[in-house]
Amino acid sequence: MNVFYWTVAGTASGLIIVGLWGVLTRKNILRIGLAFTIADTGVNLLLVWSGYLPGRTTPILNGDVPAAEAVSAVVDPLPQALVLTSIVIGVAVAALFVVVAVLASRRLGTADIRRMKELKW
Amino acid sequence: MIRTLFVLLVLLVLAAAATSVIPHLKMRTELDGAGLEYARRGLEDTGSINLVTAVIVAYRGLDTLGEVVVLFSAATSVMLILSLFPLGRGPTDPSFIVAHTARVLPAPIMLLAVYFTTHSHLSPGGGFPGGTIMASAFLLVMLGSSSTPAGSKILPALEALSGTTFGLLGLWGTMTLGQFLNNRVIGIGNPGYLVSAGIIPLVSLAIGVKVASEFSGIFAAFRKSGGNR
Amino acid sequence: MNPSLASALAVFLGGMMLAASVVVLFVRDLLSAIIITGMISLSASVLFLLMDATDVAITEASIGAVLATLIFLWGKGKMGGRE
Amino acid sequence: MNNTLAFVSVGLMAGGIFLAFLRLLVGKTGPDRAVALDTITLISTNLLVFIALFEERSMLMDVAIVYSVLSFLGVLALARYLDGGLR
Repeated sequence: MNVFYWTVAGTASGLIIVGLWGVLTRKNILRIGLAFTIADTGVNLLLVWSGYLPGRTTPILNGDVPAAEAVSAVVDPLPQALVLTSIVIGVAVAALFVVVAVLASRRLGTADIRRMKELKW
Repeated sequence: MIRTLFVLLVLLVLAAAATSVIPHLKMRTELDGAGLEYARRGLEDTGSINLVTAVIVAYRGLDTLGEVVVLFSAATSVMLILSLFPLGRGPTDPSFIVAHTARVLPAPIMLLAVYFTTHSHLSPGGGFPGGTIMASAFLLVMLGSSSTPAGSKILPALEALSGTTFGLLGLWGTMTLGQFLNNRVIGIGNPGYLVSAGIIPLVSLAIGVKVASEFSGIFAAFRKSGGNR
Repeated sequence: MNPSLASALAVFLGGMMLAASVVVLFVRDLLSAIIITGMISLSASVLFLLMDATDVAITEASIGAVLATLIFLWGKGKMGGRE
Repeated sequence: MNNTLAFVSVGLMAGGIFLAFLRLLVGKTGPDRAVALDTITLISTNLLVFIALFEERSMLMDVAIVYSVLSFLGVLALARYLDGGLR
């Protein structure tokens, strides 16, 4: 039973659930964006967690970690590489979200998503 | 009422799906699959002692190119929307402390960003963090004034140049070794030194400048749409 | 790092992040919600470092501390009084 | 690294972070919370340096450098917002 391992998994899942809850229930459109960012952080944590191996070290093979022992000494580098791009994409998407939200709220005179009838179908 | 029930239903279905996974989870203790191969052969294949950079730039370089395209389209959409619908109301002048900080600090931050970008194969860092730190330096210049910085006119050119460099470095591998973004086109040198790992530092620099110019462009568009004072 | 120390730190940081994420949804002032979201990102960066993901920790620190916070602050400034 | 020293120092830093976190949650105005965020990031930077010390890998210090510089920038952006500079 590794406490660290399962605590991180629980934190990440909790952040995803709280973020989804916020996206589904909040009224202010900017706060929906904030909840989306929180869910994004949770997903990134969960992805990095999937590549974590207890008791190992960073995948950088300098003098501290000889290259011959790399297989038994480092964590999985693949999820880290994926998350690195995912974080940058996430903030670009958040910028697009904020711009569209600001324009919609200025056009309709309100930031309340219940009043944005033109977005409904 | 219906809304609340629907939200509860969605969250319950998600929670049930997550709960059904829990009994099958077990702690990973050994590398397997692609990660095992990257850890075993990464150093001799690419010459980069930072395996994460090796995966991003060399092994999964094509995916990184696609990711940069996604970033480009998001940033372009932001700039397009803001140039079509200006938003009025310019900023106030900065206070004494902010103005003087913004005069002194951008150069050290840019130095830090260049260090992270060019040493991506030796130490933590790489194109993406280096690029965001460069964008932070630009942002600091922007915070220290109430107008758009004069240098923001070359941002589109910088963006195009770095994107083209990335593509051409990839095509170089296709021409000589028959593999896109193969980093052995100029030899991998002696791992652990600054000039090593083939084209990885160059590609990292291209990615860094690309990311920096995208984010700086977003901030410049923000400031321009607010109008100068 | 000592496993029990890492576990204690993870429990502490994870509890803080979860409490803060719930507060973001319910705090009245939008500026406070943005600041608390920045704090969640920075704590996530420490967790990434504890999980030996150094590059991800650097990226998350630079993005979460400056860029995301600033984008949302700009949006709030543009929206003005429309809450 | 001495085990007791590690526990005591990290415990003290966690206590400091927790007190600032309470201020972050219950703080009355926006500027109160901005100052609390600044305090949290300052103490977290020390935490990152200690993590690098315990792991005995000097390159983890790079994260602490970025964290300190950029958390300062974030608080500066917040201050500029309160000043009216992000409109």
